[in-house]
Amino acid sequence: MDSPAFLLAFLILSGITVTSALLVFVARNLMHALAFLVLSFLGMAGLFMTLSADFIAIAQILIYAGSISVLMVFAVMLTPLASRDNGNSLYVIPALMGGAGIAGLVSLVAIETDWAEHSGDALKAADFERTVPVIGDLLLGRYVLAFEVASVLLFIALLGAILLVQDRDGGDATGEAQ
Amino acid sequence: MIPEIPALDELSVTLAHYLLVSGAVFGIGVVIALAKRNAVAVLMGVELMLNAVNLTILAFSRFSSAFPAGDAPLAGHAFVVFVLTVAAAEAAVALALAVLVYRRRETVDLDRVNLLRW
Amino acid sequence: MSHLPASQSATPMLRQIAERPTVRGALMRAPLPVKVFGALFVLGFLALNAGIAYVVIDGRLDGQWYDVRDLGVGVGALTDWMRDQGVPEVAVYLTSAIVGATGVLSLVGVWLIIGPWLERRAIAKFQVRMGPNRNGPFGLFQSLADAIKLMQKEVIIPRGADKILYFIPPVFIFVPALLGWAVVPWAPEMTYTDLDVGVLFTIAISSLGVLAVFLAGWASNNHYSLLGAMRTVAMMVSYEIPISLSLLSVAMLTSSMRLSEIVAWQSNYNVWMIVILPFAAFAFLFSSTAEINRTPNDIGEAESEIVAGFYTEYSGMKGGLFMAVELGNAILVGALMSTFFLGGYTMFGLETWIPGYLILLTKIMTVYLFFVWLRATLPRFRLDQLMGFAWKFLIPISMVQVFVVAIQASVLARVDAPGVFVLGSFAIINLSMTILLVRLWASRMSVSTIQQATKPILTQVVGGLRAAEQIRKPV
Amino acid sequence: MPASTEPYVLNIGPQHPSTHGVFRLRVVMDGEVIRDLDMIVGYLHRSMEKLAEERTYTQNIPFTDRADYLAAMSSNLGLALAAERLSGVVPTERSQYLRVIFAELQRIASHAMANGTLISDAGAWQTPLLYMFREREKILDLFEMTCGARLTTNYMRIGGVAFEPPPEFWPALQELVDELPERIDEYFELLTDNEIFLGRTRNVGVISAADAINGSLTGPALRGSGVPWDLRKAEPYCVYDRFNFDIPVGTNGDVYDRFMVRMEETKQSVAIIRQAMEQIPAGPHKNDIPLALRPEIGEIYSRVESPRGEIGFYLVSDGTPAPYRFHLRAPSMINLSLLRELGVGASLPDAVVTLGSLDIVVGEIDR
Repeated sequence: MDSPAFLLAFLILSGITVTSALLVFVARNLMHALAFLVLSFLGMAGLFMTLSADFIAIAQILIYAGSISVLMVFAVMLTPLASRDNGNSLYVIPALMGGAGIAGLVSLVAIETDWAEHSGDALKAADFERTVPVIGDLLLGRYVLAFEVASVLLFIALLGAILLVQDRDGGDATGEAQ
Repeated sequence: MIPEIPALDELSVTLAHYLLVSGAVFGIGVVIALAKRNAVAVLMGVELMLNAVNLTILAFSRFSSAFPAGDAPLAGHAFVVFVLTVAAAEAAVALALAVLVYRRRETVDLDRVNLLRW
Repeated sequence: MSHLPASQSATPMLRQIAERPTVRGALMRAPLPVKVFGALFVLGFLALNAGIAYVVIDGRLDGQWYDVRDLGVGVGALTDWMRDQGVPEVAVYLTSAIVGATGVLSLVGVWLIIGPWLERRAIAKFQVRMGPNRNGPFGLFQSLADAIKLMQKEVIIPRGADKILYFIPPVFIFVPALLGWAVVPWAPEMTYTDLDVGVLFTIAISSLGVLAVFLAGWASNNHYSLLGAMRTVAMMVSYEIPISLSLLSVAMLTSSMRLSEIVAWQSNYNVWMIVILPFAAFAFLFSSTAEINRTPNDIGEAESEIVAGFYTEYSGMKGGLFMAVELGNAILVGALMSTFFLGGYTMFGLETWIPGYLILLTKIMTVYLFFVWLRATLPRFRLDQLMGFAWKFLIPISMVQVFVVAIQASVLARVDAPGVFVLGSFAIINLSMTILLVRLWASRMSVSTIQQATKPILTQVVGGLRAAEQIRKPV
Repeated sequence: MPASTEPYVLNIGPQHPSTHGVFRLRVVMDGEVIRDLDMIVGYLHRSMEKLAEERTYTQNIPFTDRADYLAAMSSNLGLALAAERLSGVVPTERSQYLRVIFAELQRIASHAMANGTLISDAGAWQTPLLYMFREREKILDLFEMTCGARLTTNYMRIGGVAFEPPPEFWPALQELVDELPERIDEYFELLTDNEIFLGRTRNVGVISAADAINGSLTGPALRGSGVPWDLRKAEPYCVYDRFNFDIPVGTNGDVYDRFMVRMEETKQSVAIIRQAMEQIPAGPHKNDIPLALRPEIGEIYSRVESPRGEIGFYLVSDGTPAPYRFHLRAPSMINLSLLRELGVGASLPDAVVTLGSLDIVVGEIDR
């Protein structure tokens, strides 16, 4: 845990994540923003890896970097060139203040709180060796209802997306509905 | 307020570090979601916020000894799976909406989509 | 004209071909000492191999660091030795990591030299020509020469291209091609990282390439590139589903997502997964050709339609990187195909005699040569045909298969010691189900009615429209 | 509300793998579908017809090599026949047979090229093309034996042919004729039942018989649509009326039919060559005609069946050794004129395959 390699990994990954998240905001071009967003997602997946959450990290790559970004690419492509800027609206100052406030608040809490009583390594050896069976048991055992509801939600979202972008005037509905 | 920086070999990554990263990403996500005009960019901000939340949950799940070991040890992971699912669903619907808005209004600029009904 | 006999060649080009130097001819003309030395060398090589084989079969080097069958044992011995010397744990960890990473990287690197040569020679044999034979022995240095040539080429940035995004894709597309090797088991204990979620990892890694392809097409500011990118993205997104479904079947049956356990399962029951899940294997192979842009699904870079597809504008080594990734992906798919469906590094007990990685390498080569064969033989599909095939054919049948396999997996979990009877019945059920569904689907989709091969009518009639109608009438 | 996609312009060619030369298509596309299509020719224009007015009839024969460079023999034959008809020269009996043999060999070579490139356009990675080149090479070797050139043969002369074939020609030709039918069967095996090839070519680029006639198509493009029109039968030149052969005719008019008609014509050509080899008489291969042939004042339109269709020569003589007017009716040019009707509304791969099936030679189009 405290090996320099781990520390280095944490520093690099968090640096990548935060910097590219910042660049998503700064970039003028929506496609550049998208590229940086993917980089941020990948850095986040690396951070998940450092938390011994390999299943979640890979799911993160699969869902965020693989699917949602492609979906966004398609959405960007379906809009014309003029709409591909990444400009800010009038609310940029309040938004910056709000964002800084939230980040500051979280940081304050994170730094000020004494996490010692909540940061034991009790679970480390026992449960993080093989996470997948444990997660599988949880999803199909204790949280099976939520699991089913989530699947229904996904299905409805899929149908809704298809129905939303479908041409009601008899055209074809290819392309955008993934 | 800021603790002094210890030497490299003494430094260990703790819950607070993860929470700091998470807070930073969440804040940036908030700024993007509030400040951007493009609907897709707003969605990017929302996804960043969700990512930050996932990181928080996983960090707590990793470090916390608040749960007794026998009782749902990886509940945080299961929770993140649900968050991922919802994020995927949300992205699909939101992007479909963005495309629809563009088709109807020829713009994805949220400032100019100011009619409740179009 | 010279008056040569008819059997000999009468034209300069044919004579040149007939008189070209051959290996056999060169051997025959060699002086006697060279021949003797060569014979002794070959005999010594054979004797050495026989000796090694004897030691291997004898079993006296099992688990020793010099066990010729397993590099993993050697690396393990090295790290143990380092620990004994009191080297810090970090250095030991880094050493083994670097050794593994070097192995993976050099595998891909060496392949990029051998692969193009192999493919070109094989295709040349298919196409009744010679293939590269000028640079080095048998033209082996041809790919090296190509690489040097590509590196010397000017890197052109098209006008109006997105300067930042134009440079990212050639590098970014290389990452999945290398990362995919991380989970492939080469022998027992010989995996770079034996992830618990290896199957998921391969799927996730393969989905990363989509974005690089898209960015390459978009940033080039070229309609050919964009068209190729859109085609490739549409195809990759569609074909990821059959891949996931077929791998899901494998994972359910073996009740593990760890690649080494999948191989161990196949070795344990002495059966290849392709026998039990023929349709999944087919779906995986076909979809993989779509994922990695190889014939018959190479519509993303269909050279007769859109020049080079998404990397039309990339010159020099940047274009070379895309081609290299294509090759690297081909053997990666070969490795995954062998691991999931062809028994991986095991070969019905042969792996106790010869190294597992050699077995895996042989299987990879077989799959790769199969790809080459396909490339040399088949025309290309059209985009709508491919998409239709994925959505209307592969995905529904794969889903049915997943349901059937779920039942079989639960049966397998309840049977005490599943033998040849249980697995054989699974294989028969799956095969018959596949055939049934394919036939049903073919008749429902009426795919075969529009595509009948008709021969032309032979006629002696000559004329215009009236004659045309007269000819067609009896048909 | 329709999905708002913007049409964009794609320049296919002049440097493009599937345009078979320097030919340019300016395509307006909407996604994968072609909305508009312009054919832009002229990149290979050499002012051949004007240059021909300064040269004698015999000196013009090399120009015809460069016109249809994949079927030089047929073009040579066309000009030689036209000049003979204009001037009244009668070629020798043996040369008539030699002309038939070489024209049919050229037809096989040209069809091999056409079908091979068509399959390459459909995406097969050149294997069928190179298979077909195997036989084409042998035919070109025969040409090289006889007249020293492989591509630009310059073989036909007014009143005969340029050279008598060397002694080793006849056994080599016999060998080729013997093995060709089984080679053709091999192609049939490789391609005709291939599901992908059928899917790519069946019902693609369909030309109805009426459209083909109205578009004044000739050659395999016309016969693929079901119209049995072959100049070798309709108005036999040389000695084609002495041979027994069939006209293959397609049923559907699609790319596949044009492909199959070419394949079948190859078989018929082999049959013709066989009969010509049996019937060929001895005798001189060439008449002695004056070097500067001066035809009487008059005009002639003479046509022969080239592999691509009717290649016609319109010659006007003003009594001087050079033609007053020299015009070449290029079959590729006229066959190509239908591409716009076929391409608009089709997808890009279909248009590429259709262009391949029309079998254009840009040297002939641009002249």
